[in-house]
Amino acid sequence: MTALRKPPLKIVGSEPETQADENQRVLEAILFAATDPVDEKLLASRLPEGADLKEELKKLGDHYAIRGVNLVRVAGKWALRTASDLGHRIARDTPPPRKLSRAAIETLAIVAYHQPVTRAEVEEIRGVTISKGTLDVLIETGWVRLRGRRKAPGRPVTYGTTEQFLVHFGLDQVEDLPGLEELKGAGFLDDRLPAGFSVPIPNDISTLRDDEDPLEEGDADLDPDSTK
Amino acid sequence: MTALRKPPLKIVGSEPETQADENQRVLEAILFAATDPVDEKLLASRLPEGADLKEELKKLGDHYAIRGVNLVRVAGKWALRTASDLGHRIARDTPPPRKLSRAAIETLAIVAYHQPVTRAEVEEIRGVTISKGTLDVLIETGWVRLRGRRKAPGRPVTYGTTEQFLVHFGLDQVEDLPGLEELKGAGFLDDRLPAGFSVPIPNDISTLRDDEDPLEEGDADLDPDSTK
Amino acid sequence: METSDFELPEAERASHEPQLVVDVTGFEGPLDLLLMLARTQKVDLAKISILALAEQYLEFIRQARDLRIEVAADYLVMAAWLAYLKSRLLLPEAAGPEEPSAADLAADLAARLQHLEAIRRAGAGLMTRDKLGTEFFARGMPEENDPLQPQQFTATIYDLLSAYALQRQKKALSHHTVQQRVVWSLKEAREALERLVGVSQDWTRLDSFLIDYLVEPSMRTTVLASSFSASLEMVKEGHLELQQESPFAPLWLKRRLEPRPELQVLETKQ
Repeated sequence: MTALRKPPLKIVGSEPETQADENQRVLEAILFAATDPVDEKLLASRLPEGADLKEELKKLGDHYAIRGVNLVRVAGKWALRTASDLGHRIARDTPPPRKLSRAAIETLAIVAYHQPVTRAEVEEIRGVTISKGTLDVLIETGWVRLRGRRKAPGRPVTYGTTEQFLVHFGLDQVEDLPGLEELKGAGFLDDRLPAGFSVPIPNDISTLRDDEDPLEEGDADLDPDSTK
Repeated sequence: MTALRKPPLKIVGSEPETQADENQRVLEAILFAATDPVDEKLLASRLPEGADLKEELKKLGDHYAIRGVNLVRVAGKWALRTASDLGHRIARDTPPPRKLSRAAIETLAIVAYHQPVTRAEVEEIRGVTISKGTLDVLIETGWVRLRGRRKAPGRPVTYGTTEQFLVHFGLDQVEDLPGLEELKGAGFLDDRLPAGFSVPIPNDISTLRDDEDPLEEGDADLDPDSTK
Repeated sequence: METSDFELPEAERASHEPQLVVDVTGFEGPLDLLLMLARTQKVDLAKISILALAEQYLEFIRQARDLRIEVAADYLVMAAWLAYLKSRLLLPEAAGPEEPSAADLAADLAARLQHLEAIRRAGAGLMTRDKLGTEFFARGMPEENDPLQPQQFTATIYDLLSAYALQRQKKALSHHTVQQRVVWSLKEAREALERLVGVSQDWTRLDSFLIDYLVEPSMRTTVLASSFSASLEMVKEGHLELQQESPFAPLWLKRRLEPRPELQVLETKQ
């Protein structure tokens, strides 16, 4: 049917007879796709020589001023943003933040203290197996990340905590997690513990340890978030 | 909470006397703010009761059809995307996407056009055994997923495509796959149809077919996504 | 770009050379090689001469072997099959109702080649589509009012610390090993006991009943524990009598011929 066009995206709307002005189209496409506000130098470089960027931006601003998306200037650069009066109309009906399941919080705690740690090691420490879903949820929270792969048979993935973890739990650094004595002092641990019981000093530095290999290409996809 | 990061936005453009239609503004703001395609249920929930969503979307589509950003239908949902004729003018600083091997492209095509399909069926069509890596790569891209198990000796896993597959290739539904008519016309799509299926089209709906069983616990481990 | 990937560069390069191709490794299996050879006939695949194709293929394999190139087994299997097909195509068809005719076999092969070709075209069509992130783009900048924002999670540092302390403590104070052990389930033990007790009318030591199961030393504990529990259960139900002379002395078992309903009543009353 639309043999000329490359395999078409299903564009909705009547087949237009003419397109809008090319410079306007280019500018809005760039501003739409940009991940950050765009400076005028870059915008100018995408327009034909001699184009009046200021004039084009003003025209684009006028076009969008009445719409649900506006052209704005941020820090001397340009961006398209949703109109600020619509924020409440469009935002997600934020469901109350979800509480983590007990299994998830227990696993998170072990990852925090024992990182870098593999799934099998978490299970060893917990004394129970953990489901794949538990680690998935923790990665979804943004608090746990895949660090690397352990140099061991099966090359299991190692997990550690993220900066977001520190932010959420109000820690300056992961080493600030209380140690054995502090946990005892705060009443989290009692005195019946066997000799030799220890609590590791956590460490979340990004540098891989000697027994870790970097993640492989494609490992990023282990992260359920990255596949979006 | 966002007190810090919200400098007043300097909206550019002449002070408009009136705003565009409110429903249009809301719809475009939602579609703009959402990075992934939005389903009609969510869109409808943001419009006043009694609003004609189809009509509003058509109107929005008309508005955008001539612009550098278009309203498109992907995976049965709605999204704003830059006009594809402008791709080369936008060029974001993203690394070029990983190129698929010929084996992977062929396997992807077979999965897409023949889904749900087992590995043995892919091999039969290609006339060669496929390495485990080939399906892994496709699952890693997020385009192929494990659907279920075929009710047949050995209960082989069936594969199909994902919503991400549709989103990536800008397809509204698998029935829109290019060249589908040719395959259908040549009778290549109905050779493996179980009795009772008269419509030889690929099918990526999540509901299992009559000849499929659900995946079992532990099948997730077949998936390289699983964090062993 | 993907098209060139699809267009079989190796095969094309090869087909320009007078000395037929030798690089068998450039092909994705015999069907791929056949398809490349079929293209040299320059006709619609539907009208291809399977006989000519079989000859081309066999010639290709012969040359590869002359050059002492190792030809993978599946190529040889295809060669053998094509040699067979060729002979049948050349000979007058003997009327054998059980076997598909040579013409049918040839038609099947032609159909497979067409199918592969169609899938390749479809795959190439797919890859030349406009794609997200190359020809068209989604919104790049995250918006705080994204209606599809991911779920937020919550947990307190107190939750975290108590969860950690609790499970470490629990583990330290128990002698639980996670290591997978072979366990003799109660059900298995009971079935074995029922079977074995049925054989003997006399008092027998529990461990001698189980001797057959004790071959694996690591199983010893679990077999004993499960059998003991199962025997208690069976005593309770009145199928078995159990005796022990002193603590740690061997346990003696004997089948009870009549069930003891009165004991069951007593037990359930408790």
